[in-house]
Amino acid sequence: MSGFTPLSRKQIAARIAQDIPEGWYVNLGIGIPTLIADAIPEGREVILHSENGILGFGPAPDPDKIDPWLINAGKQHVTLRPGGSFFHHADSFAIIRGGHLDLCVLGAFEVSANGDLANWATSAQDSAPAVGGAMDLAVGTKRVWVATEHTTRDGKPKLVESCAYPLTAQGVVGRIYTNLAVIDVTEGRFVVREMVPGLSREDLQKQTGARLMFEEMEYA
Amino acid sequence: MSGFTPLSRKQIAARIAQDIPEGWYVNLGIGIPTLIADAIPEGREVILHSENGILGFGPAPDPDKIDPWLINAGKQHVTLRPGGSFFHHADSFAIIRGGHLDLCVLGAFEVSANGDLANWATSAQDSAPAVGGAMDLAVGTKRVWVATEHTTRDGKPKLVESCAYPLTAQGVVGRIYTNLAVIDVTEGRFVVREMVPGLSREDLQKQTGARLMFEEMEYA
Amino acid sequence: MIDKEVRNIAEALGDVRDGSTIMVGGFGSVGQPDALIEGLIAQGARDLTIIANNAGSGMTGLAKLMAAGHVRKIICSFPRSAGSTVFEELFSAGKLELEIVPQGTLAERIRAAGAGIPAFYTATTVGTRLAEGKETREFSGRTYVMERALHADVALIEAWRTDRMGNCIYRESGRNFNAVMAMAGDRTVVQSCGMVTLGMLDPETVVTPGIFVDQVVVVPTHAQINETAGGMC
Amino acid sequence: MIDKEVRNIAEALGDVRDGSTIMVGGFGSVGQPDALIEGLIAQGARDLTIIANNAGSGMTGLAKLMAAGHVRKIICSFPRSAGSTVFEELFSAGKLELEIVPQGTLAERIRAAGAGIPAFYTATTVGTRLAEGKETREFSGRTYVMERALHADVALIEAWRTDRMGNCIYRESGRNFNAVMAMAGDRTVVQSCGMVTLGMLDPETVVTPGIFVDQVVVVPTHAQINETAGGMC
Repeated sequence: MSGFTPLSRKQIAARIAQDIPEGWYVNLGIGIPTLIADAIPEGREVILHSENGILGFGPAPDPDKIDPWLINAGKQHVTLRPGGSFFHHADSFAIIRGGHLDLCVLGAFEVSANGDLANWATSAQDSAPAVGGAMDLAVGTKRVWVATEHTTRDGKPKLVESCAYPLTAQGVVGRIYTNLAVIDVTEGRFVVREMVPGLSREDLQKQTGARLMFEEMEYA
Repeated sequence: MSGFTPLSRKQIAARIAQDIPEGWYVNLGIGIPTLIADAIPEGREVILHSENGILGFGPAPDPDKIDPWLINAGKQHVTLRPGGSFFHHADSFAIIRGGHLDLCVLGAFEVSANGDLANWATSAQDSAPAVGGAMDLAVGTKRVWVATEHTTRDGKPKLVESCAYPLTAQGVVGRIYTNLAVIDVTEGRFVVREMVPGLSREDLQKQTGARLMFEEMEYA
Repeated sequence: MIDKEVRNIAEALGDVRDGSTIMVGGFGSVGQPDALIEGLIAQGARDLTIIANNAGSGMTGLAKLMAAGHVRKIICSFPRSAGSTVFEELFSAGKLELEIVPQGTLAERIRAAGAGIPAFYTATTVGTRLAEGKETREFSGRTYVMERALHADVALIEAWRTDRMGNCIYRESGRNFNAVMAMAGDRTVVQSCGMVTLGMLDPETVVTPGIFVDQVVVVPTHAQINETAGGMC
Repeated sequence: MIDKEVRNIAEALGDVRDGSTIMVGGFGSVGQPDALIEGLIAQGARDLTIIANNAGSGMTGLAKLMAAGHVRKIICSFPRSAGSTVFEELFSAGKLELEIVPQGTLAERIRAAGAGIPAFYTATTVGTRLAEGKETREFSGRTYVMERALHADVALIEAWRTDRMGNCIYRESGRNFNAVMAMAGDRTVVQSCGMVTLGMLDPETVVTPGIFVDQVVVVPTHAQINETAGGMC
């Protein structure tokens, strides 16, 4: 393994931002997905949804312009863009669960080759994990993309044959953006679309817990 | 049958208005119930609900001040009182079906001694009757009162042992105000609370299709 | 730049297919998207299922659509009313299917579709002929009827003001079924009384966020509106 | 004259009974009715079931209520978060029951209670351990879980402005669970940042009509609010 540079978290976010077209309504989870907001190209109108009742929120305010009533689901102070709106929690999740969001981008502990997502409970023994809106987003949104490091800190694969962590939802993930590759989940298989320059297919496979398909790569 | 004067429709409405305390949220059906709005004593705040998304509507506007967007469920032009509000149909029926209205007053073809209400379909053969919000109101409101003539135009009883017309709801009517009497529906019986002066118990019974109880009359 | 405004109704409704399910907002004449209904007649799709509160009256709007033979079935709470002669003739001639739904159940079934709920239980209709053939179930000792979500291929909506992102506000009792149906259409087309600059709608007062709206056609109303009640359209 | 304002919190919460189910609005600290929670602690009712989005953090609010031993069970979507030490200690000591509910299911179960719906179906949790023991059912080939309505004896709500009839508006993301819980309490008590004269709230913008509200206590906020964002409370 040499000759390649994994993407930083910010670079993963920027890579994802490239693929979000103008006009999409998008919910961004905590972690890398949050960074996507600032990476959307200037002038491209993408409308961000927050579980706590906002459509069209914008970046953090200047410190002297913080409005305590205006936070996103990550409890960060945000602003509202022109064309934004507020609504209550049942309406907010009607938007999510009714299939109205074009996309949510979520973090993951594990994703399986059939698109199962595990991103809420850190172990089967954990009896008080915080689910928040993760299951609603995973099940309700038109497209679920995952943004994650390719492996855990101790090098274990996060892309696996079958999830060991408790599931968030079954068969929902459509695409995975890691620090090493862009991988589609198609018909129960991981199909590699893109890799960081200099990384070999063998190296990527070694860091992945399920068989990778390379036939349909867009960039060699 | 002599020596008494049946109440007019307006008088029935006025009699009912007397019994609606300040602060109640009330939905008034079409017919006699509609007349109640104008009979509520000046200064007593009763808040009227309309199925099409209004709380706090007021009387008809002057003809030169009609606002075409402001109608009640009876399609009449109305006004809005201070403290009123607008909402959509699902929220409007959440108010009805969630048990938030203190009272609805409805017309009836028939009411049975166990409180069944028939007020929507004019016959079992009618295959296209208009139900509107009648079933929702009858089932969802805290109290259902009926305002009606005591008999049909051809003198048939409307208060009966068991409804022949298709039901609107089962066991929901709490009180009936007719042109002859005020009658509670209590434990499967019609209990007369009040009669127009000069009407005998026998005469009232003759015009009623189920046994009347008189033991608990408030006024002889 | 997001811009959901289309120049004319033909553009908005051009691809409505035969056999579609169409929701039509409004209650009585208030909030009814008349111009879109006219556009649907002109567009010519047939075999339609219409979901609306009533079945039309007079010879315009829904009545005209039905008279022109475009409607196979109507799902509504208030089929027969003053002036519903077109409906009555077609229905009694067996040329129109009818599903009568209590108004609250109708609104809730539409909302359910918009909110991702395939079915729910309600006490409305229990023990009546409208519950015949429907599944019932007890919860906490009370009987309820199961009702299914009502989706539409296209929802036709009237709004008072919109912006280019499709955010809508309504006017007084014009909100009615419009704000609920906007959630339940695979495609939602808005007949707007007026377009405003983005940012002019107070974000606290937007009733239908643009996420529910696909296309907006501006059709200024000609109704007389009292100026003290909010100005002319 | 209708006047739902009460002079102090003790009057509003005086009759909360042991064993009650209490909803507490807010998301994070935004829209959380802090003064009412303090009032509930002072009032002393025990054996409470709390329905809220989270299980408190730090040593104030819900955490303080739990630390004082007043809570038997908590129903929430986000129990463990930064600073939720009180919850964690009580829970791991077996002194607190927990029901984890996905945030959307939580909001919808609360709305269902307010709308007279005893149960509904949702795709959320299907195939996960949160669906264990729950009834599932297929509609149109997809599996859904049945969820029951969540009622409360008392709902504690924060609003931005209210009038004497109990009409409420919220501020920005402060609307969150407040507007939904207001519908689901047998009694709804509002902590209002400010009372306005009847008629001052635009009827088009009222979010919680007064019909859902029983009592209002005015508690001006001391939060710093940027004047350009709407003025001081």
